[in-house]
Amino acid sequence: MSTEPAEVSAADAPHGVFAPVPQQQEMPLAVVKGQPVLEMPQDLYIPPDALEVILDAFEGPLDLLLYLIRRQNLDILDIPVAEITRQYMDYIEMMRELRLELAAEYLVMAAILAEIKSRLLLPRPPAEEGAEEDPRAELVRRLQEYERFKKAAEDIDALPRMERDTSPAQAYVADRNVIRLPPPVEMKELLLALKDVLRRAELFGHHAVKREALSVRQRMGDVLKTLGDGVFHRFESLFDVSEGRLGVVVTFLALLELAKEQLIEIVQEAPLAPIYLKALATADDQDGIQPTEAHR
Amino acid sequence: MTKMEFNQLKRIVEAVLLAAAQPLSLAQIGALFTEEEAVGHEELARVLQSLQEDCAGRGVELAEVASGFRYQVRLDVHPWVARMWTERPSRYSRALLETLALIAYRQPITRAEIEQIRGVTVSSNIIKTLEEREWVRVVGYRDVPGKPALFGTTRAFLDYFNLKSLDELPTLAEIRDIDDIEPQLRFEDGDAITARIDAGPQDEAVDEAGADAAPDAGDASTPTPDTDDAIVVGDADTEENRA
Amino acid sequence: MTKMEFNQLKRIVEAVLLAAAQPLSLAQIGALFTEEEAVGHEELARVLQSLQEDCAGRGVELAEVASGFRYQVRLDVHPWVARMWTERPSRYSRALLETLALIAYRQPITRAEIEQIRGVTVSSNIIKTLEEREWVRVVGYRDVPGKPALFGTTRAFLDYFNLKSLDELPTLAEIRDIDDIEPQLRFEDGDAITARIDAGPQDEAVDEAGADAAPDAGDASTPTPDTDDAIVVGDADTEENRA
Repeated sequence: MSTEPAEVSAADAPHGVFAPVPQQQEMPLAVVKGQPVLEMPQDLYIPPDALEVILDAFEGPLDLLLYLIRRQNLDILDIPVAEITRQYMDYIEMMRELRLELAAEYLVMAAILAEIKSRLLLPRPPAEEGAEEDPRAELVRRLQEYERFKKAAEDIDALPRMERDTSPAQAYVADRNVIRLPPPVEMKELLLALKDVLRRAELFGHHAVKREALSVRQRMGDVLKTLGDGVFHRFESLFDVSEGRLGVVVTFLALLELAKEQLIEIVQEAPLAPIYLKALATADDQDGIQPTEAHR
Repeated sequence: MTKMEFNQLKRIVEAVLLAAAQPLSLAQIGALFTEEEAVGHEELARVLQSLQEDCAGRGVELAEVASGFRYQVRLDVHPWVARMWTERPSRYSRALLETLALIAYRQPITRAEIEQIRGVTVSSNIIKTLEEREWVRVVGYRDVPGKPALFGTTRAFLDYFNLKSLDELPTLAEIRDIDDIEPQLRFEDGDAITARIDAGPQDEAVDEAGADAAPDAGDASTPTPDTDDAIVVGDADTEENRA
Repeated sequence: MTKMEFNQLKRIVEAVLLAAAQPLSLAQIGALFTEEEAVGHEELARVLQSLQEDCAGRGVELAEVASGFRYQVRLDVHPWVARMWTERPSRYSRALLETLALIAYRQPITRAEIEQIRGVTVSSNIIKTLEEREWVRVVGYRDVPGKPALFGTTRAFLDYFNLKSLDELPTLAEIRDIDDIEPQLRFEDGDAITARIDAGPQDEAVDEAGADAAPDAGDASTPTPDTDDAIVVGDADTEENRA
């Protein structure tokens, strides 16, 4: 599967004006005017545009130092400070000569290197041999610390990732409409709401202390619904004897309550004649015309 | 690359169709292969047929629609898929709950009577919502000018609250003694309620992730040993904000 | 609906995962079933495993990442899938990746701490890009003057890089102590060093020294992370600007 774009490898890259290709497989550091720069030029002459690229290629002084060390296969723990410092200074000097904008960090590092170098040069009393910390230790620690995260960044970059190495697999769904569920309500919320409103209305103190005959209220609603057709109903037809005595009483109380609240009309034309009931108002009643019924 | 094997071709076509955002025609699929890969349309058609057969008994199918082929969720499993897009229910307003409570306890009752007790207007939306939920209905009309509707609760209301009849509603005396200290039920405390509602299944997952995000296990050289003290804002907070 | 059959459950879970726009956790999948459907997490785990096995030899796989399970294109067939899109996936600058690595391995970490290790300023753009991609977020503030933000990675970061948890990040290289080597405090004669350096890497002596060096010394001399890609003039700039 030769699907990847052709890669420019060090082997087949043309190398003319620049330094010889080192043995280790080194990728081009930069491409200047179509020519791959395979190695940091050893001499002081660096084409200005190349240097700019080179400088861009470094993530700061630690990165440049690491490059200088690794390029020579040196152990990071045993840096020849004098030489590395000289090379580092060369780069800094070149950058300055070319008036490239040089991040302050590069100069700070130059100072650090100079300091380490001077400390190494100072003769140390033999008695303290081994006791004093290697002046390079702090720099080495920083270099290592930086290098491990430089490597970690490469490792992360190498992880298979979305977009570049894989994509989510999705199937078509006919209907993606959002379903909205009605909010849930707990009985307790309802009761607290009632408590609150009753407290506000100061109804507790007056007449709400007694136990309300709630089933009467329910029956009131039921009766009203039955009478909702607006016609007269026989009194007996509203009772369901199968409910027993209690049911009859509840219905009767509901009828009395409805009458008291002037929700129904109770009619008896003569003593002992059938009693009829009808709702005093119904939905199709707005024009005021009462439906007439035959059995009146 | 030389001539491609049938199975490899199948793997590619399956992946391509599942990664594509829209149906792909035979020509579009064919265009993904180079000349050397030599993928003919007849071969592609065979691959597609084979992929279709592979879907037998599965929750998705490879369908051919006007603009090409696409994998789609089978209709019979759609009800479960649709549950993914169920919106978490919001919360009823306190005005609605008060109105509902008054209808339950004072039925039959007119809107004007509810307003009188509550001391504020009852919006039409509240009544509409309660009627749509089929918890209240018009049970009659009061014989006063304007013939206002009388509202009562329904059987659905009783069913929802697990009541056999209105008898089983707590008495007003009991209500007076209800302990309303519980913060998540206090209506004043809107935030507490919201928090409880938000604690859906997705938040569980978020919490799990928080546990996963344990920093830097095994790396002794962390430069921040006192992180526990130094972190001001907790993990949960930020997760919440992101959600 | 009564207890669900294993195969039906598989069909549903496959469809749900293929319909979802993001990875789904076990809990999220489980939440799609009603109580009567009685779908336990153990059963779901078996279903997912079975679905994973069904992907053997196919062009997609059922992967588990930080926030759950998702079907995704297998790496080896992705090149064909990528041909569908004209836009090339974004590449990330070394600066961005190094910053990301520090946040991933050292979280929670402040920007100043990142700069200290990298030895250069971290541009605001990089942090902004990482936050916009939802790979990192502020997880708190360090209790020092200025209350600098502490950054951590998100589940989206793990998802994007196909990781289940931070544990799965590649291990960090060891730090070796300078005391481990023969103390060579005496500053070498400058000329001698120069001679050795001039000999270049082909020199045998240097090669020996190279054996002592870190195992990756061989390729460490390239300052770019993508060793297989040459830096084209101006590339670093654009990466940076894009970041």
